[in-house]
Amino acid sequence: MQEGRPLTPTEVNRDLLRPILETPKWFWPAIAVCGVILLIAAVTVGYMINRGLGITNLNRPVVWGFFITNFVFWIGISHAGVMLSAILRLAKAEWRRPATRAAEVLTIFSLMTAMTMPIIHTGRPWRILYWAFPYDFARGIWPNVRTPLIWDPSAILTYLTSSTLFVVIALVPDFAVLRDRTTGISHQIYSLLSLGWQGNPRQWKLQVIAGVLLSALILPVFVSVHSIVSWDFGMAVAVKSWHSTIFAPYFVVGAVHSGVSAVAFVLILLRWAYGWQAYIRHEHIDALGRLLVVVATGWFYFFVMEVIFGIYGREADEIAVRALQFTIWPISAWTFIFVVTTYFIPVALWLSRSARRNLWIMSIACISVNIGMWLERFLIIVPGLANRQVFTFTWNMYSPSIPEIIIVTATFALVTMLMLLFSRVFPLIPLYDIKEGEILKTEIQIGRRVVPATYRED
Amino acid sequence: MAKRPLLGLFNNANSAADAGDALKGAGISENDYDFLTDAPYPEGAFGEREEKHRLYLFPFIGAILGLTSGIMITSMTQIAYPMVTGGKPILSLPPMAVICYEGTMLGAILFTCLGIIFESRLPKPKLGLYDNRITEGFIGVLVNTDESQHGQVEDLMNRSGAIEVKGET
Amino acid sequence: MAEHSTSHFPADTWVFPQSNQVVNEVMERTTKKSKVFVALLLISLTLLALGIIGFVIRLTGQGLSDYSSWGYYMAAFSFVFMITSSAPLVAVAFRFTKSHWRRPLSRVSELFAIVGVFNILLFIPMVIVLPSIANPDFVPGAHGELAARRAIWLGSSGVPVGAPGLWNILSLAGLAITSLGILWLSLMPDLAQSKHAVSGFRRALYGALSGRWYGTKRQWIQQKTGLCLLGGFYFMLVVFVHFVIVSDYAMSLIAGWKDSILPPLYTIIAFQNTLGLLLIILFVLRKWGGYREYIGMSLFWSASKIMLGLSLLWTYHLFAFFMTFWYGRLEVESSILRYLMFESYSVIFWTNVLFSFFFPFALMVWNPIRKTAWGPALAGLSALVGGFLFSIRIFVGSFNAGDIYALALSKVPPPVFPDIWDVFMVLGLIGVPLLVYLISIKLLPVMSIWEIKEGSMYQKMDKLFRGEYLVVAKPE
Amino acid sequence: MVSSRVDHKWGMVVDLDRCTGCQACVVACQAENNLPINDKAAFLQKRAFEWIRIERYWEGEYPNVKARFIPIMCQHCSNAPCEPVCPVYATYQSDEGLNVQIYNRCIGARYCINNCPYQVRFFNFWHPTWPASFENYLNPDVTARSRGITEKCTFCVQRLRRGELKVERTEGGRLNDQNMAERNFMPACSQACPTNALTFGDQMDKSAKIGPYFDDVNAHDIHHEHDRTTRSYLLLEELGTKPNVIYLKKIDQYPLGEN
Repeated sequence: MQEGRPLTPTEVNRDLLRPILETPKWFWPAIAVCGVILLIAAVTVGYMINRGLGITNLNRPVVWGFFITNFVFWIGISHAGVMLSAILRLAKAEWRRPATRAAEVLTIFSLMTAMTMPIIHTGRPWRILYWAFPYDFARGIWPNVRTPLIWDPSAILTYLTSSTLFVVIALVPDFAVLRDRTTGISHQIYSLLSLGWQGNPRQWKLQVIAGVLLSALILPVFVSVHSIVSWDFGMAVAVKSWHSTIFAPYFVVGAVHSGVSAVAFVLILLRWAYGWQAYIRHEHIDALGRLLVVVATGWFYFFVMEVIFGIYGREADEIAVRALQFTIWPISAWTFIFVVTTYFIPVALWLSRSARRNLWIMSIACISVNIGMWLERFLIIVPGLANRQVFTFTWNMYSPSIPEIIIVTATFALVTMLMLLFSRVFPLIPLYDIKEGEILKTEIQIGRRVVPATYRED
Repeated sequence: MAKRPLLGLFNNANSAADAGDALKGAGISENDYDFLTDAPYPEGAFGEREEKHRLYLFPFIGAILGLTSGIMITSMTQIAYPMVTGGKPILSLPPMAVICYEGTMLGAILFTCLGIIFESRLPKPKLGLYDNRITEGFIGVLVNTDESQHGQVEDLMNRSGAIEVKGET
Repeated sequence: MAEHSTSHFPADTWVFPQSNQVVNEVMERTTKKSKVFVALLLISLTLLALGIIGFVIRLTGQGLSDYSSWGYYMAAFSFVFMITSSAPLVAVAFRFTKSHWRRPLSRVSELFAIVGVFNILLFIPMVIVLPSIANPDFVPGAHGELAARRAIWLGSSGVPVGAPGLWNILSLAGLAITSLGILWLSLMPDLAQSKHAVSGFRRALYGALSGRWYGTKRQWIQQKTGLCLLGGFYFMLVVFVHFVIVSDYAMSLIAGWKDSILPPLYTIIAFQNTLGLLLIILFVLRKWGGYREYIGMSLFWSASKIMLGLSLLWTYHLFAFFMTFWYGRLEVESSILRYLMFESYSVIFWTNVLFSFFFPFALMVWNPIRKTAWGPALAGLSALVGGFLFSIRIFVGSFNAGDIYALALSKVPPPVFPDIWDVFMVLGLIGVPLLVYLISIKLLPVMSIWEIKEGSMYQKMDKLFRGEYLVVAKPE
Repeated sequence: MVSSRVDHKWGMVVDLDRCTGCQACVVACQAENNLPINDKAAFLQKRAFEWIRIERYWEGEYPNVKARFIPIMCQHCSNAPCEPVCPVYATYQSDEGLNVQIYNRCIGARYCINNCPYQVRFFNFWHPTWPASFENYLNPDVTARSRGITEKCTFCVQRLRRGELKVERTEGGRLNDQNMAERNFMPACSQACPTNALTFGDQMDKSAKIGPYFDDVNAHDIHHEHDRTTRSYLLLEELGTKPNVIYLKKIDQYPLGEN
């Protein structure tokens, strides 16, 4: 008894290409809404660049605030893509099929969004050219490779390039499908993109190998990216609560946690928006939920380690930071919300099968995880800075200003808009992957029970 | 005599595979016919020959190139303007290691992608004989033989259940 | 083209034993006397004897009051403990993921539960040896002295009751009990159906253990849920105990060492070593134990990928630790780096990295080698050596790091080399689990009969068009 | 950097026994280095500029209390945590032992501010402004920093440079305690200090007053602190930042509780 009815290739083409071949009527309004938000944000950024960072509420000692928090958050989301497509590909999990591309595309766009954050956060954004790129030949001064702020661009650009290529390579066969379904100018564009794909055994074999090989190659990059982001904090000796050896794996697991939840939510949205009930089925969301229980628990382990060894040292200044995080109002309230929304609420829900198969509950759980993870980054960055160590004259708290809130909100609109535009021109679910799944599907009869099975090439 | 292509369309994989066997029986070399599908059928599903490739070389070459460029850019930028920061050595290896690592991976991945394109013989400037129905689940058997054999090939395919056989128009 | 699929896979990649043969075959192999086995038994006994000699002499010599002379004992114990404690997890983990290739492996790993019981005995000396957390000769206002050394035991007023010794023993006992529970649950069906195939005390034993197992649907469901729950609980317990042991017996014995990544690092190398050991055992069983048609090549193939992953993961955690300390350059950090990595224990450290990362990686990165049986086993061996060196570096280092109640490591202590009695004790500590394990695989079936049968129910080779492929079913 | 020059390694000794917390150094620093006026708004925004600040601590319980003062300026660490984290080399260790900030390189990523344990780096959130009447009081030797960059104490490097040009180039001597004192080549804070609590000098100059203290600190590191013959100590010494500013402990004739 396979879940979901068998699908003919014609159906697959018709359903999955629908958003491309005919535009849904809610599409342009949605784009317009995002556009307006982005416009407001753009104006705010312009004003900020013109007047200076004074219009934020950053102060001394809290010189890193909402922007950096948001940067870490989006980098975190970007870890969904590889986590799903690569690991599940390597694990040959059948249920990956509809999820992979959406995840990878989310990776790309959230990475792009994340990169804007540190740029507008700098005091002189127009000067960042010689930050990330070795260009300043005139004075012979190149970027300082000793700083995490240079490791960041190198890792993020590597990750962005590789995941983009990952998606593009996997898109070629789907371009061929579009080439055969379109006419006129778009036909020419798609046939150009499809590179004259025929679909002979050799091409398919390499396509399949490419999936596995690239996954294996991107995995180490994906781990390195968030580790390096965590080292932006871990390398700082002056901020006691940041200088912790566990930060790298702690951040990576957290990123996977928030990222996979985000993907699950995006899948639910797609299913609802494009009517892909036959493709994104309950079993997929269910499997994601089960995976998330493991990821969340791993994350919780690292979180506990980080806190325990924070107080392990029994150093007054570090204890002070922990006290601020856990006992002093209002930060303590935020910490409570963060722990509950990141771990206890979602995991409690994910433990029950019926909850995992209820899309509403799943959406709530996934959103709650991401609220929590956003707070986590904020609660790592700001209290560490606010509660300056020994010099009591420089203690101070921080709360965001209106411009900061506007800009942070706009990043969500940006990602949404990019995803929508992508879905308008490229299929968000890999057609050939679904078709392959249909070909390999089979069943094993055991007594009266028919168990779903699949053919495996290995 | 010039070889010209002939495309047979089948609506199920078995008959396509039959056609393949028939062609092999008729003594047409395996390099002269090909199965066009809309999805990766498991290898050998049509009893076709196993495709050889050297894709695994590419990542290694790329990795080596990436590593060298990483080492060069990190060491040279530090030597070019030796400024002491935080009492760290001018050539601080651990930070260099991070960037060299990224360089290595980037090189490996770039070359892999090139390798995939190259090994799957893409891009093809001209698509050649093709049929849109292939991306709708039909299976095309593309034969490339002397025109003299076309008649024979055509009825071989028809006998193994081709719903249409067409040549270049 | 049936030979197609076999063309690029060796014939014994997947093996599906005959369900009706399994019981007899396994029992026949379990009861049969083999020279290899006797030889191993003798070796383990000699090792045990040496160990006892070494232990007695150390006990009468330095005694238990001076903890620093027990460094090598602790190192060897930690090595044995980290492997045997995480061994049952392998079975648990792959039952969770419903991987079919795990089936021959699960019992081999679960049997380590019996070894786990003896860990408690071996651990008792360490509990006595460990210096108290509170500084015995503490004078208020003394320069750079702490009232109590840093430890995870933070009571509201001083140190909680019984910490750490009592709690460590309790957690080890918890581990042993839980893993025995897992073993028993998974043994029940096998013993019930194989008690008629054996005679003598084995039959009595099987009868007693299998209890009232008839294999009703209800019993199967209960057994599966039980395994699931115990497994989950055991997993959390293992991670916690690793954290306790490594922070009590390593981190808090080096003044000023605050390193939150050490527990994960320890747990990961433990998993890597366990998998390595299991692969070696499976290799032996396959080659000399007569289980060739039970242990397919696909097992080694899949396991070696995980081996590769774990090796990379360990190196990554190690680098994260090193990077933070190197960049931070606090006084204490740089001295700890110099002590454990680059000066005192530099040779051991580099060898450790060589064996824990480079060799396994260099082997496992090649797909052709992953598809062999010897490759993964070799990688496993190298991982074991690496893990042993890791234990020596961390625990011997911590047991000889000078004043443990100081604020920070003021100077880098010299390395400590083992004397002959240390060597004896180490050998003995390796002999004990070996002996216990050998006995237990003679007593109990080393293959999980019911899982093997289940496996051949859900997998088969089948034709699709012209090719023949593996068909895998994943029941909910 | 100027070549063919006498080698220097600047340093300062702060005698807490002499400091009265009068804040003269703070004012002098503000005037010398073109710091924007710390008006009410600046303090309310928590964005005041104090290249040198006097930290005041209360010891004991009211009414039986004593005020303690510590002047804190950039410690010009030899292993400065702020330096390696700058992506554009905008701050580095000069060969005179100064921790220098290159204003026109700085992009304002503010990592250095986070990573300074002494909190002596300041970010220009706004473009600095002065009342019209102040325009002519600005020091022509010191650039006014634009918005969006980080700034900090320079040990009044402009005065040191002038001193080098005068004494070492034109008169061919060596810049030392004496001619610094006579011709005001020392930092403004130590010049302004009425009790001479801030002594500035050259560690490479054997005759310098600060010499013995630095020798003492160099001879006995943090683990042998109690072997030190002088009252010297370093701020947050356990961080291993190797500051070039030495503090001298206060000698309390009448400790609390005894009277």
